[in-house]
This record gives sequence, structure tokens and C-alpha cells, in this order.
Amino acid sequence: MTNYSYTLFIPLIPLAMFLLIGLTGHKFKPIVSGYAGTLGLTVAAFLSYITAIRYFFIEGAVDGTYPMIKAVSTVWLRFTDTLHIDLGVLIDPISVMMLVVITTVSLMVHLYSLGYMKGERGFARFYAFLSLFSFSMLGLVLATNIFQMYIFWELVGVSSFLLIGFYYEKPSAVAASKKAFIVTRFADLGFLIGILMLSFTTDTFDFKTLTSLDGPIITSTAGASFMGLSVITWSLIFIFIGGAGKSAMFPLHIWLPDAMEGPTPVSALIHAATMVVAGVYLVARLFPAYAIAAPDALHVVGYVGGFTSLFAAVIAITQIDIKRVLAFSTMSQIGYMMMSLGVSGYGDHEGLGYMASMFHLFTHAMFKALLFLGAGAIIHAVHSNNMTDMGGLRKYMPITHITFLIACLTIAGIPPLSGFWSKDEILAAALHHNPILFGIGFGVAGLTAFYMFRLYYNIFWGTDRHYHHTPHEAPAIMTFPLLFLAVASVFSGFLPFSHMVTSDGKPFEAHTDMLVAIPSVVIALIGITFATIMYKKPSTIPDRLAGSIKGLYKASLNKFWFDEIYLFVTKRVIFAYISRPIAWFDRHVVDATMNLVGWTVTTASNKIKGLQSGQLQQYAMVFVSSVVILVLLFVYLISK
Amino acid sequence: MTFQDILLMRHELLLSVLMLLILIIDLMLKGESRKSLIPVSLTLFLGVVIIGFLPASEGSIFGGMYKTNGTTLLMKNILNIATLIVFLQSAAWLKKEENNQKLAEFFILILSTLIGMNLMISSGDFLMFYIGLETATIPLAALAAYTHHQTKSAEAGIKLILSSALSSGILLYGISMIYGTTGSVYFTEVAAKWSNEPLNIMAFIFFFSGMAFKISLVPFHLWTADVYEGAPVNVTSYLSVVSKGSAAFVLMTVLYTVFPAMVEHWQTVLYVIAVLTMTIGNLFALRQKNMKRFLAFSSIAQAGFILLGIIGASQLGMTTTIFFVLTYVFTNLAAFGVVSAISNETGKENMDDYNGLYQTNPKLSLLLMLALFSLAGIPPVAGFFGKFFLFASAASQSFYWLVFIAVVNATISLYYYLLPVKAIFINKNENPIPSFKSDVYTRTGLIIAALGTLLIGLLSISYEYIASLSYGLQ
Amino acid sequence: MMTEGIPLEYFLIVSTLMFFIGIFGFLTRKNLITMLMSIELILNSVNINFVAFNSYLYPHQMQGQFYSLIIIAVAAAEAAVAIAIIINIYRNFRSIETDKVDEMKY
Amino acid sequence: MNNQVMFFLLSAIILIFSVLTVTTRRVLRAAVYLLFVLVATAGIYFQLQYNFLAAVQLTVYAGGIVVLIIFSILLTSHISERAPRASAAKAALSALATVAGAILVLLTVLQFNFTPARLEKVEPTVTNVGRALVSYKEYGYALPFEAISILLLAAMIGAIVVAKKESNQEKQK
Repeated sequence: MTNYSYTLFIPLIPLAMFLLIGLTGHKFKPIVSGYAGTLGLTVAAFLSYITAIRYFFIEGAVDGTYPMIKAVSTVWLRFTDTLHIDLGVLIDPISVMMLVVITTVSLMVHLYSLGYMKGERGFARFYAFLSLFSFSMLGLVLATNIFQMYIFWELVGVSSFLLIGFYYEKPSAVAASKKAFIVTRFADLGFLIGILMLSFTTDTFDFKTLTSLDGPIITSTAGASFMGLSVITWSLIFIFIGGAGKSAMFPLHIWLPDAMEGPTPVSALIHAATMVVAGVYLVARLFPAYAIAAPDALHVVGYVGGFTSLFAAVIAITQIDIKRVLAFSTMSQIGYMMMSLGVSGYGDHEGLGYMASMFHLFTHAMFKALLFLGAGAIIHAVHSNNMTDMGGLRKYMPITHITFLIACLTIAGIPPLSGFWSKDEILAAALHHNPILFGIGFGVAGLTAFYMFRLYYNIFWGTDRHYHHTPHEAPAIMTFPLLFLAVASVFSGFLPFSHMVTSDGKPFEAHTDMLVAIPSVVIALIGITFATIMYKKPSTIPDRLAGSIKGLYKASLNKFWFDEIYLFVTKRVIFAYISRPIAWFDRHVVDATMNLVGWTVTTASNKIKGLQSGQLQQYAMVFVSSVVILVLLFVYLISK
Repeated sequence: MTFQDILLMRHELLLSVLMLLILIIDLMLKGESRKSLIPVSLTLFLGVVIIGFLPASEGSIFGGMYKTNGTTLLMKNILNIATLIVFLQSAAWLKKEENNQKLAEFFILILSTLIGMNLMISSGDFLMFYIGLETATIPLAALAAYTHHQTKSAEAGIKLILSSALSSGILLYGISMIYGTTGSVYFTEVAAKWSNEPLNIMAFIFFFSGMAFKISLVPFHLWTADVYEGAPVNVTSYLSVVSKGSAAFVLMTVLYTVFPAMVEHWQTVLYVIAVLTMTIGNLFALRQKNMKRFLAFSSIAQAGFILLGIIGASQLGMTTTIFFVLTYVFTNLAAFGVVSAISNETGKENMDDYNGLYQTNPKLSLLLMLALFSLAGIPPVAGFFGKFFLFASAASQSFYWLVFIAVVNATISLYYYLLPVKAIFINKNENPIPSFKSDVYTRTGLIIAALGTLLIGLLSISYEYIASLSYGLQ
Repeated sequence: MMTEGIPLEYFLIVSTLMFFIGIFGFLTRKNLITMLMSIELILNSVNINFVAFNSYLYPHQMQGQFYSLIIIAVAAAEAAVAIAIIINIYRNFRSIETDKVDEMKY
Repeated sequence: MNNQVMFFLLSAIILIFSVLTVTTRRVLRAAVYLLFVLVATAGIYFQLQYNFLAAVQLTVYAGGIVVLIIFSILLTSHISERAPRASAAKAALSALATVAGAILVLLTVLQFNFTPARLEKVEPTVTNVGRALVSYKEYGYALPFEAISILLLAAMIGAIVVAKKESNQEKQK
């Protein structure tokens, strides 16, 4: 077996950079910190690539299986006689894949930010936080046990809190960062309880033991049950709640759209490629446990994922802020991945959904980072986030335009771009296992194509707006990452994922199912077509249509009658009665629930303040009555 | 009784000697030279702390009234370190002109309460326990009322002494019934003769209420915030860390050694009280504007978490409780250290005064943030490990609902722990607290607290050492 | 025996009543010094308990008696500090009514 | 018979004057009533043949603490001053809590079956008390005796710190 112990340095280098920049950054010119951080990440990325090549191609599968290797492992703390907490580095297909994803995207973001954040106050601080974030995220994916993962999980929360709140002079950014922190931590309490339940039922924290087929979790499914489900199932559901929080699954997604207050490169890193997929990764990490010991929990994962993907796609249609469109799109795509895990079985071809999910995670990371970075370039050029302030940008920003288009086509699932391949596998898996979820996935594919091209046309086509100064292409340091990611988006679909990342580590052959592929391409094309009709030209059709029934009558006479009826349906009916209400619901009900919690707590706090009246005798009164009540309670009422 | 036996009382003897020594030195010093008492006392106390760590034998003397073993030594050493940090952080305050006349008294009173706590920890019967308890409380009331010219200080003093007198009255009534039903006040004999008659349970509840008062568990906590706010800030930090920590230790030891026969009963009592304490503490912490008051309610909520360890009634429970108190000591002293440094320098104690602190005092700001993150239980600082282990210990005994409530509370607490962070880093302020440099004592105290906060969780040796000394129900 | 014909329970009834009279006083008296006196009543009632138990049930040792002795000593210490603080309160507030001592609340 | 009369007399004094202590509106009278209670308690100790304890009760409690209290009353109040009454609501609530508590506790105490230990009695003579006080064996009280001295010393210092007049230097501030 090969020695992978050097992989320890992959997370440690960003940590060193964080400490270095954090402690000495103010002594140098800001740009030095930027270079240092980027250099550190380059090395980390290089090591990750080497690892990936060695793991997948040089070593390859041993006895037909990709092994799970503990490259480094030390017992850090003996918690009880049997339960100990280790620290280490775990190498297996998904962790290696995640290494590549994280270091690549992070490196691109580092490079891009050299241009994007230039001249910002706190440039060095920004790079310190980026390094901290990269460290936490790498630590998370390399964790050998669930406790270690939890530590890094929380660290990811802290560093994203720092990054989202980077513009701390902006009150909205501060509010958003706080919201993200508290909402995800609220979800983490599920994770924590899940860990505690799981570890005390199985007497281990270790992933390798937890997921091995003859390990305690899978062999001892019996145990006590609560409300018809076993403790293991409950614990895995709780753990999924943690994942759902980080991965912005409904209804814990409320932090994600607001988190767009952070600098755009941060959105690309955190909200496209890394932190938000942590939940998917978590479920994938424990996948054998879900699939074999707790299928009920896995169903929950599937349905939550499917619902979220539809819900978010519908909302994305109505958004004006381009970053919010991308945020909802991310939610939707991650819902896809969760759904895919939910419909997967274990082992061999049964595990198609698992493979597809990981595949989509990989391709999505590339094209979504590209979309965010492109959006950043655009925002940089026009100084606004709203698509109403944009239009006709294709002339001014050719590189951004082309790369953005590629990304849109990729996410829409047009062959042979990478998104097509991974989405196709997801739909195939869904069709095989759960027709309802397949239906949802299929619909979402069309919606995705539609809203992405709505976005695309609104930005790059349509009329020129009156810009304060002529928009111009971003500097090379910013366009290089765009080009790199565009290339990755195009070609990453050709990676033989089913030979590399599978549910049981054994490669299998995945075929393109024409029954799925053709309809999904067709619906994507339909979505793109409608977007083209509605948004490519500065057309007044939708508005005219929206005007009155009279307009509809006139319009139906002319030759576009079909399109116009469709447009009527979409704009007047679907938008007005479905998308907008759902968006409204999201903002005013789901979001408000969280505010309601806050309000309740504050009100309760106000109500009981009288208890603390400052009157000594009142305190004594409470003391004495409490004693009396306790005696009454425990001596006479609850007698054992 | 041999000399060896006497040496078992090393901690108490050294502290008593030190106390008398300071009294004598004080008599010899006049006027300005009084200030030299600070370094002298600190050095001597440092010596005591170090000697406390030397290996010692176990044993019991005075017919079982006093017993010592690895666990009690560990507890005493934790309290010693905490007191040392408090002393270091108090130096700046003691140097002020107004305290010149009563400098030695501060040391003497604190040391006497420390002796009381040590005696309480080592006590083998309810009599020594009671003496320890009172010795640990009565001088504290005098300390709370230490500042003459502030009405709040006097108010804190009277509230502390009268409430504690009432609570110890109730506690004593409980002990008298324990004596009446079991025929002894020796722990071992009480444990042997214990039966779960109504009168026994009632006696226990009276006794427990008195202890709950010391740890400020809801609903016996009402004195806490007022006393914390009114007392001089260094006394407050002593109260919230050392006094509370020692009481938690003792409650745990007594529950495990004296009342194992009624474990189910006291687990139910603790369950109810823990839920109340965490929730009420949090609800009140949300609305506080004064930093000392804020930390007071925060420490009430933290006390609720301590119960999660104690309730386990197992070796794991004891380990995690001691470990949590250890992390709590450093974390809370880091927080109080910053508050006290600012209070001593500028007299400001309100959260609004902290607005924009980061601009002028970045180091203090970062330290306070670290401490608050630790209190909120965010990794990788010590508080996270402390809390996680407590939860794990409660979960290992299948108290899942309790853990759930605790985790919800920990999440709510994050909200208010971020309030001062927001004030420091984000809120605008025309005149922030000016930049200042603390004296060497304060800085040392802060550094020790900061290192502890950062490292205690990461160095697994501390946990494993505690685990090796812990025991479950006797 | 000087206690012939007096069951133990009588002592306990007296002491318990005294205990709660003390508590009542603590809860209702406005003057801080009377509150302190109420505390003395409480402690005194506990002492009666200890002594009665010792004498009736466990005369083979003197635990109850010594407990009472110690309580008396502690009460003295407590009273001394409390009175010192009360005098200090009087200097600061010009009053020793407990209602007035409520600068800090909520 | 005499015993019973004696006991009931003492009990009556204790209870009546306890009630008076906590209800009278004149602070100084309350202190005097408290003194009666403490003396009657000493009487009960005599009856139980705890002479040493009774003596301590009279000297420390009655002689020491009550005198301290009376001094402090004289320092802080006028003799003619009448303490204000507690509000009716507060008094009612307190009465409710205390009566409920008393009934609950009495019920619990009285239903317990106290069984005396049948062992040889140690007479609480001054000799025996003195011997136990310096003994460091089991049922010896040398350690509490020492420990309480620390408490007394600390309390004394504490009381002085709190009560002593501020120096002129401080007052100028």
C-alpha cells in the first residue's frame, strides 16, 4: 500500500498560511498576503492532484475495490474505555475527489480575488480568512471520524461567518453572516445529537468502522426504537439535519440567499463548490449506513432533496438579483444531489445514484464556481447586482460572455458538456427507483434551463443600459480562472466516474440511457427556447401580454399565437400564481419562522424580567416557594 | 497522628500560613510601601500553587472528617490556578489609591474563602462541609461590599450575605433531618444508613437547595446577577469561577458519595433544575446591557450545563464535569479578565461602551471574542470540548431529551454571545474606549487565561489525566 | 430524666414552627436588621433539632451538640459581617429598608 | 409532670416571642423578644442536660449577637421609629408560602418513624465535651474547632474592612 502520509500537508499548508497572514499580514503590503495565500494553495492543489492521480490511476483499485486508507491516524483522546477520538487523514474515492474540487475552486478564487478584491480594506484579512476556510474544508473532507468532522464542520461555519461578514461596515452583511452562522448551527444541533446517539449505540466514532459491512451499525440494526424507527435511523436522520443546514435544504435554506452579501469570490467558494456540498458529502460519507441500516432515513434525504430542488428552481425564475438567482440555482442543484443519494441503492449498479450524485457534485462545482466568478466580473463592471441594470454586455465583456454561456449550457444539461452527463445519470437513477422523484427532477431540468437563460439573456443581450462608465472586461488575473473553469466545465463530464467513485468502491459500467437522455435534452432545449423568445430581444410581448385580456385577444390573432399563449401562461399564471407566491412564501413564511423564534425568545425574556426585581425579599420568596414546590413534587407527587 | 498525616492537609495548611504571613507583613508596612504587598503576595501564592502540584499521598485523618485523594487534589489545584489568575488580574485594581488601606485584607479574605472551599472539597462529614461552606461564603460578602463609596457594592454585599444566610439555614434544616434519620453526619455512615423515606427525600431537597444557591441554579439564582453587578469586578470573577466551580465539585462529590442510594431521585431533580437553569439563564442573558450582569447570566446558563455531567452518575460524568469546569475556569477568566482590565482602566462596564473597541484595543477584543466563542461552544476552543463531552456523557446515559434541550440552549446562547462581538467589531462609536496598555500582572493573567482557553481542549492529556482520577457512584 | 413524658416529636414541632416563623419574618420584615434576626430564629430552630435528635435518638455520640456549637459560632461570624454591611448600607442609602436597596435589577 | 409543664412553658415562650419578633413594628422590641427566644432555647438545652451548650447559647448568642444587633439598631434607627408594614399582598403571599411549607414539613417529619440507637450514652458533661473538642480521632472535633477559627478571623477582618470609616484621603475623591 502506498504511503499517503504527505496528504497531511494539504490541510496544514492553508492553516500555516492563515497563521502567517493573520499574525504578520499587517507588516507587509497587502498584496504580499494575497500572493502568499495563493502560493500556499497552489502547493496544496498540486499535492491534491498528485494524490488523485496516484490513487485513481497509478495504484488503482486493489482486488477490484478502491480501498479506504487511513493515511495518518493517531488516537487523540480516549473518551471512555471503548470510545476514543482519533485525528487523521482518510483517503478514499470521495475524499480524494473532494480534495481536487476544493483545492481547484479555492485556488481559482484565490487568483481571482487578487484582481477582484484589489484595493479593498482588509485585503490581507480576506486572504487569511480564505486560508482558514480552505483549511477547515479540507480538514472536513479528510476526517477519519465523525467527531473530527464535526470540529471542522463547525470551523467551516466560523470561517464562513467571517467571510460572509467581511464587509462588516455593511449592516446587511453583518446580519447575513449572523443569520448564516445561527441557522447552520441550529441545524448542527441535529448533527451533534445524531453523533452522540450514533456513537453511543455503536461505540465508535470511526468512519471506517461505521461504514464497514460487518461493522456495528449495520449488524446491530435492532436496538431500541422510538416512534417505529430504530435509534440508528433516528441518529442518521438527525445527522442529515446537520447536513441539510449546511447544504441549504428546505426549510433550513433561509441563510443562503442572504449570504450573498459576502464578496462574490466568497460566494463562489462557499456557496457553490465547497461548504454547501458538505451536507451531500456527509451523507455520502455515511452512505452504507444509510443505505443498509436505515433506508427510511435515506428516503427522507431523497424527498427533502427533490422538494428543495423544485422549490428553489421555481423561486429562481422570479429573482432580479443575479447572485440570488445563482443562490437559488445552487440550492436546486444540491437538492438534485441529495435526491440522487436518496434514490441510490448500495453496491454495483444499484449504486448508480450515489455515483451520479458525486459526479454532479464534481461538475457542479466547476460550472457553478464559473457562474459565480462570471457574475462577479459583471458586478465589478456595472456596479450593480440587479439584472434590470444590465443588458447588452456581450460586446463589452467577450470572455466573460463566452465562459458564462458555456456555464449556462452546462447547467442546462446540453451534451456533450459535463452537466449533461452527470444530470443524465441522476435522472436515470431516479427513474429506476422512484418515478415521482424522477418527475420532479425532469421538471427541474426544464426550469433550470429556463431561468439560467433568462439570466443569460438579461445580462448579455437586450438593450444597453446607461452605464456610468463603459463596462470593460476584467483583468487577466480574473479572466484566467474563468477560462480554466470553463475548460473544466466542458471536459469534466468525460471523466469515467463510474470507474472511480462508487458506493462500494468497486468500479462498474454506466451507460447513457437514451430513454432518459433524449427527453432531458429536449426539455432543456424547450426551456432555453422559451427563455430566448422572452428575453433575447428587448421584446414588449410579455409586458403587452401582461397588460390585459384584450391584449391577449389581439395577440392571438397574429402568427405567434402559440408562443404568446404560452407566454401568457408563464408570465400571468405561473409567475403570478405559482412562482411569485412561492417566493413570497419563502421570504415571508419560512424566513419569518426564524424571526418568529427570535421574537418569541425576546418576548419571553421581557415577560419574565419581573422575576429579577432587585428586591431581596422577593428573591427569598422565590427561593422558599421553590423549595416547598420541590418537596411537594418529589416527595408526594413523583414518588418512586 | 503523625507529621505525615498533617501533610495530607498541605493545601489548607499552606494557605493558612500564607494568610497569616500576609497579615503580619501588612502590619509591618506603612503608607506607600504597602503596594509592595502585591508582588510579595503573588510570589508567595505562586509558590503555594506550585507546591500544590507536587505528588501527594491519599488518606483520611481526623477520624474521617478530612480525606484527600487524587481527585480532591486535582480540584484544589484547579481552584488554585483560577485564584492565581484572579490575583493577577486584580493587581491593577488593588494598586489604586482608594484600596491602599485595605490591600492585605483583599488577599486575606480571598485566601480564607479558598481554605473554606478546600475544606469543603476534602470534607468527610457534614460538619466540616458546613464550616467549609460558610468559610467560603461569609468573607465573600465582605469582599462584595469592599468598595465603600459605591452604593451598588454595599447592596451586593447585603444581598449576598442575607440570601446566603437564608439558604444555609434551609440547608442546615436539611442536614439536621439527615442527622435525625440516619444518626450521623459522617458521609460514609449517612450513605450506609440511607433509606428513601419521604423525610429523607425532603431532607435531601433542603440540602440540595442550599447547594443550588451556591452554584446559582435556577430558581435559586436570583441573587447572582445583582451581586455580580455590584461587587468589584475582580471579586465577581472570583465568585463566578472559583466559588461556583468549587460548589459544583462539592455537589458532585456529595451526590456520588453520600446519596448513591437515591440516585434516581436526584437525577430527576437535576433534570428539572438543569432545564430551568439553562433556559432561564439564556433568556435573561439576552437582555443584559451591563457586561458583568451579562456574564452573570451567562454563567448561570453554564451552570445548567454542568448538571449534564453530574447527572450521569458515572465515571464519565465526573470526568466531563471536572473537565468542563477546567475549561470554564480559563474561558470565564479570560472574559472577566478583559472586562476587568477595561473597568479598572476606564470604569466602563456597559456593552455600549465596548462599541468600536477593536479599533483601539485589538488584542483585548480578540481575546474577548475568543472567550465568548469558547463560552458559546465553538470549536476548536476549550469551551467546545467541554460542552461536547458533557453532552456526550449525558447521552451515554440516554438522557437524549435533556441533551436536545441543552443543545438548543447552546444554539440560542450563540445569539447573545455574538452581541458583544458585534459591539466590539462592528458598532460605530465616536469615542471608543481609548487605547491603553495594561500592567504586567494583568497581561500575565490574560495570557494564562488565553492559553488555557486555546489549549485545554486540544491537549488530550488534560482530559485523560482527569479521567484517570475520576470515579462514579460509590 | 428531665424529658420524661415529652416525645421527640414535640421538639420537632416547636423547631419546625420556629423555622417557618423565621422564614416568614425574613420574607416580610422591611428592616434589614430584623431580617437578620429572622435568620437567627431559623438557625436557632435548627439547633433545637440537632440537640433533640442527639439527646433522644443518638446519645452515644455528641455530634448534634457539636453541630449546634459550630452553628452558634458561624452565626456570630455571619452576624458580624452582616451588621458591618448593614451599617455601610446605612451610610450609603441613609436607610436600612430592604425595599430601597434595589438599584440593580432585571 | 414538671418536665412537661416546663417544656410547654419554654415552648410557649419560644413560639410566642418568635412570632412577636417578626411582627412587632418597633425594631428594638424585636431584638428584646429575640433575646427571650434565645434564653428560652437555652432553657430547653438545660432541660435536655446540655449544660455546656446552654451556657454557650447564653453567652454567645444571647450575650454576644443580640447585643451586637441592639448596638446596630441604635446606630441606624431612632428608638421611637416604627417600621413600616409589609404590603398586604406580600404578607399574604409570604404567609401562604410559609404555612404551606410548615404543614408539608410537619406532615413529613411526623410520619417518619424515628428509632433510637440503643448504644451507651455519652454524658454531655463539660469534661466529655472538652475531651471531644481536642480529640482528633473519630467523633473528635479538633479539626472543626481549628477551622472555625479561620472563619472567625476572616469574618472579623471582613467586618472591619466593610465597616471602617474611610480615610480622609479617600473622601476627597
